[in-house]
Amino acid sequence: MTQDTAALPPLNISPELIQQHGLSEEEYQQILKHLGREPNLTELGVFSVMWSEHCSYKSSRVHLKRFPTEGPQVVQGPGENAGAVDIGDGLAAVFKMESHNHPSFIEPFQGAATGVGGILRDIFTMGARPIALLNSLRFGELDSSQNQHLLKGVVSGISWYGNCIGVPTIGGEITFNDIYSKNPLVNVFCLGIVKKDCLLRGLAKGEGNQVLYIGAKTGRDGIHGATMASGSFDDASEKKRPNVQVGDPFLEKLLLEACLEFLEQDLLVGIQDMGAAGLTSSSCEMASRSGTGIELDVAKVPRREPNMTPYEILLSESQERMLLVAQPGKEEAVLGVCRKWGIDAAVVGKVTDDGLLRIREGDQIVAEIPANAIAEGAPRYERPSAPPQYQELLQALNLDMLPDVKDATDALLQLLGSPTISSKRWVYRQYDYMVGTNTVVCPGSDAGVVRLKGTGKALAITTDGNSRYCLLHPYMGGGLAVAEAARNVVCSGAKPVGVTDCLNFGNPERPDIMWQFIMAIEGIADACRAFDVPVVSGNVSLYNETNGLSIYPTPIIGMVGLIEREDHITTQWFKQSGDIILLIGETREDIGGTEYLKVLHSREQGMPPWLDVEREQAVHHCVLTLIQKGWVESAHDCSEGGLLVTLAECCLTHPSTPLGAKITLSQERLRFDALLFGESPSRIVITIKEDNFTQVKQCIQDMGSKVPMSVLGQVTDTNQLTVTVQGEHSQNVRHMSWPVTELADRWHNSLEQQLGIDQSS
Amino acid sequence: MGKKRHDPLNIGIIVFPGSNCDRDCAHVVSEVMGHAAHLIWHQERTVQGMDAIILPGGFSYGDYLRTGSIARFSPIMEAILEFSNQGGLVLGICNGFQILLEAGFLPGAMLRNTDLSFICEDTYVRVENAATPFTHTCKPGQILKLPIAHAEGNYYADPVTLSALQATAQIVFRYCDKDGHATTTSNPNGSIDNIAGIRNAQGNVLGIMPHPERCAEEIFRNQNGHLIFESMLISLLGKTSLAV
Amino acid sequence: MKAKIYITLKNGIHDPQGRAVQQSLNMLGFDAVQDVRMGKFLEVDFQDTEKESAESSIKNMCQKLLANTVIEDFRYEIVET
Amino acid sequence: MKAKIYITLKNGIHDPQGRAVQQSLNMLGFDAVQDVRMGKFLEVDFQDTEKESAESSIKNMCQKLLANTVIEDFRYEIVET
Ligand SMILES: Nc1ncnc2c1ncn2[C@@H]1O[C@H](COP(=O)(O)OP(=O)(O)O)[C@@H](O)[C@H]1O
Ligand SMILES: [Mg+2]
Repeated sequence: MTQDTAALPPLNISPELIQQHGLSEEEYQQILKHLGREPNLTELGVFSVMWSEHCSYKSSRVHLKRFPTEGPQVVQGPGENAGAVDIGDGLAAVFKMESHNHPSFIEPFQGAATGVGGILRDIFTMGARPIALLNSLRFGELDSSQNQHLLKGVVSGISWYGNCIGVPTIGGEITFNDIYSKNPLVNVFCLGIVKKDCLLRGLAKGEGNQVLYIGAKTGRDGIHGATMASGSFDDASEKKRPNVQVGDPFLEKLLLEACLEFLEQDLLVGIQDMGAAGLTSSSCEMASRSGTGIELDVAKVPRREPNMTPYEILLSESQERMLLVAQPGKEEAVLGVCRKWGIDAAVVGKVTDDGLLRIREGDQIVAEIPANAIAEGAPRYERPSAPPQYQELLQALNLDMLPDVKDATDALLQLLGSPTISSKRWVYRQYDYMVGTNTVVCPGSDAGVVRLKGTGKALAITTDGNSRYCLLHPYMGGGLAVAEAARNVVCSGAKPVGVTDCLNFGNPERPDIMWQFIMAIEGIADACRAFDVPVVSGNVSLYNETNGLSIYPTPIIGMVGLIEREDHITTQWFKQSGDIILLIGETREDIGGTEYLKVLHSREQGMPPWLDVEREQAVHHCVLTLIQKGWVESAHDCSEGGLLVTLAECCLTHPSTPLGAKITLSQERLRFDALLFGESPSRIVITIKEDNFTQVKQCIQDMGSKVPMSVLGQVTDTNQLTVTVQGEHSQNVRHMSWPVTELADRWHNSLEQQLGIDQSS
Repeated sequence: MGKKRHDPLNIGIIVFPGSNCDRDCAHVVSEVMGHAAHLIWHQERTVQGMDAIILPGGFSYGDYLRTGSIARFSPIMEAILEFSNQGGLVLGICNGFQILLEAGFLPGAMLRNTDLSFICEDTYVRVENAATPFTHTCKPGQILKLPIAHAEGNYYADPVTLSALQATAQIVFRYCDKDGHATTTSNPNGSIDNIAGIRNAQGNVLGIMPHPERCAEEIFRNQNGHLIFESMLISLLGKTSLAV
Repeated sequence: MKAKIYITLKNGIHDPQGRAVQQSLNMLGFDAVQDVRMGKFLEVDFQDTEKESAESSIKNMCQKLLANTVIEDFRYEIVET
Repeated sequence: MKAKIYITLKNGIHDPQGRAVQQSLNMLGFDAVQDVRMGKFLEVDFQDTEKESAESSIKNMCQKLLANTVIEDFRYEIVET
């Protein structure tokens, strides 16, 4: 173990250099303890990236423990490249979500594209063939050309990468709010399928096993700002290099096929993609998970540029690269597969038993660090947290001071035209959502649905999150995100089986942000527990702030649901005239934090809707039961925009023949706007055939009082959505009516109009 | 060489680096149509034993230079040329069509869609020639709903070539509206003369931009694509049964 | 040696990309812009000693692969490095 | 007047397109090819009388729209027609 440390000439480590590497003085002291000596520059670089927030989860780790991560279906929980759940038939669904926020702000096209590339690698390194992508996006309002530019760039980047590699993008969500103008969010979700007992993991087991590098050659992409700052380092490099990584979906497609071929031929002990912190993190994590060491020779790493130093090679974030471990004797076969697919590959090192990450450059040792000191040994912080002063102010909303809606006819049109609610067709038309011939519910319904060929089953997948709710009440917001995701999955005919999350927050060194973070996690954890769905993977993105302004707390939930039989697959649009429209659930006075309040009153205030998890669960159980009995023609949940927006969407989203509806609501003690546009959770609008009404009613009654049901009206084949509201006093009746074509026109075209795109085609 | 009617046909599906509809086509050929699908790596030099060849959609070589431009030099292309010269059926879908253009099996070239973006959506096409091995189970003028998914499907041919295509019924599909009118607004990508698919002069090679393999099963609530596979397979069975 | 290769759409072929760029330039206030044509620009580094053989091989590359002569024209310059 | 604009990826930025073209040129037997970088070439026609103001407006166009200066460099020539 006591290698020739003369080969590791200590550097004169100045406090500035430590600071440039983003390490605190205290962290530096820990490094000294781990090493028993001063690090050299390369080692300092390794610690710097590995102990960064992004790689080490140092501020979040202790809190993530709150998530329920177990369940009979869990095949792989958090800690690997992705999580996996059992979906029967010997198969596992492997999925994860990841953020690429900052790179997408710097260069929207490439930033978003490489985000897609990164999450795909997480899935196929597990041996799974990716079959679905989704994305959650947040931008500032579209009245700014900068925000338009960001949206267009991000969407075309996602489109380019996903289409080219041939994995369908089957859904997602987009919300607009100026808080994201200087810090857009790009979260990408991917799901793949693998035979349960063939799951690959990021392990570096077995002393003497070979370590191979495959994929793109290493360049100086994305090397930490620290490199640039260090004077002694700039000499070799030319001008200041842009920190932008360029994606290569074609190469990734080759990597994907090659990896699945390794699996088929059983060539690997372990595999890990090189994401953030590239070669360093992949090797440390593999060794640390397996309790082994890894020795690498950077001179053997395929390189794109001349004169790269070990520091640069170790820290490069060039895309489309992986690290493999194979038994001696199998490396030739691995190299053979790579040759077939035209991929660069090289044996770069071996697994050792000394627990060290040892880096050589030829004969010279250039770094030597205990692998688990860098990975497991990373600092963990329980940062101070406190609710902000402004929280009460945010939550205060005096409804008596808020005029009730006067012109509901116009209000509905305004809401349907809000880009957060309006159709996202302009976006998903640019995504190949059909490649793979599994997509049986395309974008445009509550969740995307992919069938599982040969099993008769399908998966419903959605991503959801409402950051305004989270701002107003982070705990409730976290729970509501889970509830909405589960509701969307249930509306498609599925039972929720697993969750992944992407937690986008501001600066964790601020107690108010830390408080938001902790509360949101608790909300998510409690809701997941209540719905009995485990969290199997996830991602944390902190420091989403610009000029001291943090984004709203934005946890995004990715939920996967299992559809037992293809004939349970349900979509949101009305199917035929004459069907009875039912509301499962109950409308309360939930106006705080709604889209209505924002669009019509320019306020983002109040208490968000209250989530009663038991009620929510009962509603899910009810709707799923009715679907499985074959009684449900359509199901659509109430979310942003409330009941009236939901009904309008049911009328107009039919892919070929929009239908009308005749609705009667009773106002009871509710405000008019709360009745129409309030966002009470736990509500689902379903339609059933008239003939089934008695049975359905009976079935719901049998479920007990936890599931309120009311008859809203009937589907018609007219071009009218008519709503009659009965007031508390019978003489107090209001009629409203809209031509469906007018609603459809507003909903379909609003996004393109705001982007200034001519829709003549 | 005689084949009995119930013998499964052998359909070769070429896998170029970056093909991504290869497995989708194989699924339709084998699981839906009940014949044998063979994935053939582009480095192979023979298509012996195949009854027909499909060039599937995708992004061969990332389409980094021009769609189909690099794939056309794959070793397998010579074998396919020979196969088609002998009258073998060759179906190019989307990127497969683009490769057939670059390789000179079919005339013309593809430009970027006029709105410059990738478009994934259902389109309607009118069957202009129902007397080809790929369309004979369709009625002349039948309107099919078929999805497209491409960024470069804006077909171009110079005026001389175009009139030749028109004159010899080589235009097999035109984009149209629901009612069968080939209008500018029903043309999704700016293709000249609303062209969505063409055949070669001999009639044994078809290039088509929409994806019939994406709508050949009941679960998609649209089985129009089935007609194209069915036509192709029936003509092969007819031919072989004649030979018996 | 280095070759600089310019590939442009043939005259008379509609260039949607060029048109889109022109429109957005006009929209940004560059009113004087009347037409934009968009093409590709490739820089090819290669080892060749004689200019003549270099010429013929570059021409060959263009015709075979780099340009689609149904719709594109090409032009090149060879620079000795 | 006419401007010819050349847009290329900045040095050190990975160019997958160029790499794919290089590999296929090699495959086609052009072994001498060692590197290919792929860029854009634009021809902009515009009405402007003075070369100087033309210069500044072309530069402006490049920075504002034509080049993505985060990853691309540009170069231009102005030709009087
Ligand atoms: N970024 C996106 N990418 C793909 N599809 C999207 C995107 N944003 C929204 N969609 C699709 O548009 C539809 C409506 O989205 P949304 O209003 O968020 O649905 P819900 O409220 O039911 O979650 C969904 O089918 C969704 O998948
Ligand atoms: Mg929904």
